[in-house]
Amino acid sequence: MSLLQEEREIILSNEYVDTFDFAEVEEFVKNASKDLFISHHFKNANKMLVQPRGGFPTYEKQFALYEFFEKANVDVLPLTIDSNTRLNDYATSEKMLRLSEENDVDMLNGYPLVNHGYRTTRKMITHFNKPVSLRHGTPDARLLIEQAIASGIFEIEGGPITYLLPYSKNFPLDKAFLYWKYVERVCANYSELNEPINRESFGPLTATLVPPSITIVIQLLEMLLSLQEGVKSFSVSFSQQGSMVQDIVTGAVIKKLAKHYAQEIGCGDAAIHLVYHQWMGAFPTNREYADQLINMSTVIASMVGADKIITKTCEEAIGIPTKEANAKTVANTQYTLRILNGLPSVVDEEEEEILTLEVKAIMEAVFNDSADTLWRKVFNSIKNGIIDVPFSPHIINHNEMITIRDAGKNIRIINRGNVPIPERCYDFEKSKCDLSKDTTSIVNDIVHDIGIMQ
Amino acid sequence: MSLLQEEREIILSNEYVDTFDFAEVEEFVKNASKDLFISHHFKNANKMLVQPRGGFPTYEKQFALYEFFEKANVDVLPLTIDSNTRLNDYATSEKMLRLSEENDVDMLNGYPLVNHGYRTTRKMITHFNKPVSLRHGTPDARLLIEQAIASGIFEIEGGPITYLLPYSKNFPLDKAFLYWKYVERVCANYSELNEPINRESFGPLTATLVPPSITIVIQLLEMLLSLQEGVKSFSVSFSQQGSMVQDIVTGAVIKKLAKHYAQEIGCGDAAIHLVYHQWMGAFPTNREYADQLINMSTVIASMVGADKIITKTCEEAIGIPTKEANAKTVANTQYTLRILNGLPSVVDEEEEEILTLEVKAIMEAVFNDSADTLWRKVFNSIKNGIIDVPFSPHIINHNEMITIRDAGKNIRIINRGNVPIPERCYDFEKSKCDLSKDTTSIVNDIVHDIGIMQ
Amino acid sequence: MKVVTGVVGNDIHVVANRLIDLSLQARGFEVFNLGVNTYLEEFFDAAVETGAEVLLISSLNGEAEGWGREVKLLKARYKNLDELIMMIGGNLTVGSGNAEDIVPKYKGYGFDLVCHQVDLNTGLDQLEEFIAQRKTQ
Amino acid sequence: MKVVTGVVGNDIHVVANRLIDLSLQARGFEVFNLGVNTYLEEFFDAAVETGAEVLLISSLNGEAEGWGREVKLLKARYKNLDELIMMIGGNLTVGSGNAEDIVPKYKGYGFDLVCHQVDLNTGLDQLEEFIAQRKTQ
Ligand code: B12
Ligand code: B12
Repeated sequence: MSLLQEEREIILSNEYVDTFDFAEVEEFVKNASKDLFISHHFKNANKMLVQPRGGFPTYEKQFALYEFFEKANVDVLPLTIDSNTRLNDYATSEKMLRLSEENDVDMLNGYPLVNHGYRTTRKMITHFNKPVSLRHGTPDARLLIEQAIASGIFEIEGGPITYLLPYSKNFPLDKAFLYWKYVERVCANYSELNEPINRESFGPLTATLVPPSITIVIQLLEMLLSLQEGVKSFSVSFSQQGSMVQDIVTGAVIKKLAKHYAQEIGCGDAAIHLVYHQWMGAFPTNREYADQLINMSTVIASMVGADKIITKTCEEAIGIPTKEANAKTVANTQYTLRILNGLPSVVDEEEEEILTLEVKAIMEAVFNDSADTLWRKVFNSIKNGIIDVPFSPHIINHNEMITIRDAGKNIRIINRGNVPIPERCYDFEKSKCDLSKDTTSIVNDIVHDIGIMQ
Repeated sequence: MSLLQEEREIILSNEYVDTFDFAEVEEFVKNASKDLFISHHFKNANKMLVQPRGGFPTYEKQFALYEFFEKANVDVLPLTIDSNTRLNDYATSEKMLRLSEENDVDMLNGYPLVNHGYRTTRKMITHFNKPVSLRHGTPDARLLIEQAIASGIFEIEGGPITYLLPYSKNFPLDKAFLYWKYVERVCANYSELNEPINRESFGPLTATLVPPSITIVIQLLEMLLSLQEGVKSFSVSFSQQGSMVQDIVTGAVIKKLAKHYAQEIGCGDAAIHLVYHQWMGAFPTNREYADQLINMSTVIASMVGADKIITKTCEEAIGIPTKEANAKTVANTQYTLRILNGLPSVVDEEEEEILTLEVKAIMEAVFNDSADTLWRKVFNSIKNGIIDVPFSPHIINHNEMITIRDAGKNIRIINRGNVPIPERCYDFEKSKCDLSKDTTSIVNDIVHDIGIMQ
Repeated sequence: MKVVTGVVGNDIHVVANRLIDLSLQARGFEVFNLGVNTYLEEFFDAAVETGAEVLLISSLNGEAEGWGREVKLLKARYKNLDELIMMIGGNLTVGSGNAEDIVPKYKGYGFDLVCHQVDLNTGLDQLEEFIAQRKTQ
Repeated sequence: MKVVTGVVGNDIHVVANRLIDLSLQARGFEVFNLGVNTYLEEFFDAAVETGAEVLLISSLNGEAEGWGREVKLLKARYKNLDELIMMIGGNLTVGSGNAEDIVPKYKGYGFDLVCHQVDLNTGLDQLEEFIAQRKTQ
């Protein structure tokens, strides 16, 4: 028995899992409908796929949500996991699930997949026969993704950097890298049986003034860590940044460099997709305005040429969205994609060149780290601030980089900290901003820049 | 006394006008607040001005509508005139106004300005102290615009071509040209007293598959007819066409050529503005979808770089909009303009060149007509099909041009009729379409192309 | 086969009218299109003058409601119109209404085919079927 | 002047916390920022260790409601914290609530300054005023 298989058996002999039948699951994946694989849809669809967010504790409520989404003509269904499961606290999620079922109140903020188990969940997934994307935020997702794939969920979101730096204060990063290595390998193995399992990185990060260079570097690194383990279908992503042209440039550079670096490590055969998140930062409380913002995000996603769009709802600033509001966004987004035609192709050569130089310089610095494996190089680069994510709550993050918006609302780096932004690029970034202001004015500008959509 | 003044006195000694005090009106215009002049706002605003549509029969309802618009942060107020007034049937509008006032039901589809009179209307206009735009559709608007300017309405929409070819079956075109000549001259004279009165042409025409070359030619001709009479501030306009890139190209060409032709006739000193109408064709009945379409129109207007946008409401396909729905669009449009940043500058050189060649060829053919005055040349050009407006109901219109949409939803000319589209351009237009289809398929395509936003 | 068509009343919405013209021609009809803003007498006069076998009226703002009642009376004044196939379509009521109420009402006015908010092609398919049936009778 | 700040409970929304840090520094304070996900004891420990004169707590998901009641009890266990200026701000209730109810409640918990959904700069202006008043007393 391989080492991986041994590890799998240990993980799956968990008291909350009733006998995981490896052979049966393998058979299921082998014969699963192609429609369940988003990788298959990416290959064959000639439109941007639309995916909302959403998870409820009980099977019934999740089923009802999916019915709403189906009526709204959804392309990809979400399965958002509750926060106890995310922290591997299956006992609490079990208890809360029972309470939710008995009292008809939602005691969990997502679907407790491990407690429901794959046999139950698979019924729902195969019933709708649409691709499902697993949204969690779990550093140790080993048990969770086994259950997910066994249920027919063939897209797994997350990664050791993107699910940690924005979501945690002190979970050990090295542990996260190892847990995710397991996830990649399991996905890679299952990918050989049918269409590939798709992995997706979480590009929005903290959704707060993250400059495109940092976003892209992290997307590329999570992609490389995944492809290295044999994954054959991967989505890089980012969220609306506040300037249409910066989004377009970011899309162009990430597509170009993803292909480039995949080829560099001999994985040019993997399929790479681009996912765009509707605005992930602070939302307006006015629902009408929120709807405008959402529609505008869709238009920009089309300009960017994304393969999939992940939607928000008009209730974002208010609380967990109702299924009605959630389905409404899906229908509206599909309509917008349908009527938006004659898109111009936009190229901003100077911005593309600057951004490409920045990303390549940071990537080079990561590769030049003296550690022996890529994940250790990345780990060290985060520790020493070569990678620095603005507004990350994690203690390992450097927090020295400072960014603000220029007149066109592009995010610009005015203090690079330890990130090796090349001199020429750094000068360019700073030249776009008014740096003569005093600190108080700059802080006021940052506050304003975070709230630009309000 | 000048001939014009004689004509004015005759027109204003109408039984429905109680003593028009020429001297008092002149004094009023001379001292009117700059804020009432849209020409002043065009000069000083650094944003796109937002203007809705709307007119109700009674003073009270119109006032209430304006209050709603004011709360929604409107830039330009509309005054839409009822259809009896448009046909100079002041007796009926008088009767219906009384009935509306007595029974609290709207018996008119707009504001009967002549019956209310300028003394009353001026109170409302000066109370809100915002620029007002007169929307009517009247072939003989002589009495109406005198009352409008006397009321403080310093923008007059329409023109002899754009208010006739889409709106009438058989009103004599030559009469319309002469009536509008009067309008231009009155506007020009008043323009000398304070800020200029702005004239605006109605670019949407029939809002149905009108190719940009025809729209632009008509805009330029109405502009020239107006500037010739001394008007110093003019807005050319067009409505969303269905392809983002075609809108952007249309905007670029119309701006460039308006300047060019204004200079050609020695009117380079006149201020020329660009107005964009949100989608004017068949609307979706679904209100949510209509809102998406409206938002997208605003984004495209920004890409086009319009100076003013004229809005629709989510109730367009249903009926005359409520003031709530109308004000909602204004607030949403202002929000969208505020949060839409980092616009790329888009240029499509090939499309621009083709469109410019087409417009110049048609303009040249008009100028080459043997008649002695421009209005007679234009009149003849419409009669003989050098200008041909698809889907015009007017009997004088040739109706030989056939247009369909290509894959990018650009409107293309597949039968030029008598319009002198240069060979090279005609080949280009046709090369974009699949002309191998049989007539039935092409008709089906046209039906589909008209309904693309549904 | 000859068809007279047009939009009834003060309605100037011409788009549907143009499409009907094109579609009828594509289906091989000989079309006499009176356009928008056409009064009922004008329709019947044209039918007589051209010897048309079909009269196809559109109304888009619901004005037809006002004209409908007069159809039978007026038609009776003309000779030789007994065989004329009478069809009406578009939006046949002011505001919103449903086909169940509207169709019988217009049939009562003397129309053979009534298409309230029916897609053009569906409507013309119905017309061709109706003609075929007449012929076999 | 030394300030200890941070986000209370299991809340990881850090944006406001960073802005507070920057703003306090810009106003000349010496800042000890404990970040997100910080428990009440940690706040008091830090105040003692640093000798801070101000403790400024944020809560963004309303969790503070849960911790509020324990403040007085816990603070009493520490010596030398009587002069500590206690301030709290952010979104101080789960779901929505209004300041009239919330402010007195938190004052009862022992906070000197309570800023429910108050803009950061306005809140810090209040803090500086409060400090100035203390000094003149
Ligand atoms: C384009 C348009 C215009 C253009 C018209 C250009 C022209 N000459 O045709 C312009 C801008 C000039 C215009 C002007 C006006 N319009 Co207009 N216009 C529209 C709009 C946006 C689309 C209409 C259209 O072309 N639809 C596309 C065609 C293909 O669809 P259709 O007409 O519905 O026809 C289909 C079916 O009905 C069917 N059909 C039709 N006939 C028949 C017959 C048979 C036998 C069959 C089987 C089927 C069939 O086939 C067609 C294809 O499926 C509508 C709103 C909307 N629907 O979104 C308003 C609308 C119709 N207009 C309206 C109004 C009020 C006006 C004005 C009075 C506005 C003003 N204040 O200036 C003027 C004057 C009009 C007049 N005197 O009649 C109102 C009518 C309100 C009402 N029902 O009471 C509407 C609903 C807009 C609104 N919400 O205010 N308009
Ligand atoms: C950005 C964001 C994120 C980012 C956070 C990155 C990070 N680490 O900070 C990411 C994407 C990672 C994220 C994750 C999650 N989030 Co979140 N997130 C948001 C979002 C969109 C904006 C928050 C923000 O940054 N606002 C900008 C800052 C500047 O404003 P502020 O925080 O309100 O602070 C202002 C004031 O409160 C004041 N202030 C604050 N403290 C103090 C103190 C004093 C003394 C004073 C005077 C003033 C003051 O000053 C600030 C400036 O004016 C909100 C929704 C929204 N508001 O639009 C949701 C939201 C807060 N998140 C939510 C949720 C549920 C989550 C998740 C659980 C989602 C999930 N299922 O994955 C996770 C995990 C969170 C956790 N464990 O806590 C919910 C909370 C629902 C609720 N209230 O019950 C919201 C409302 C979204 C929603 N509708 O679902 N999120």
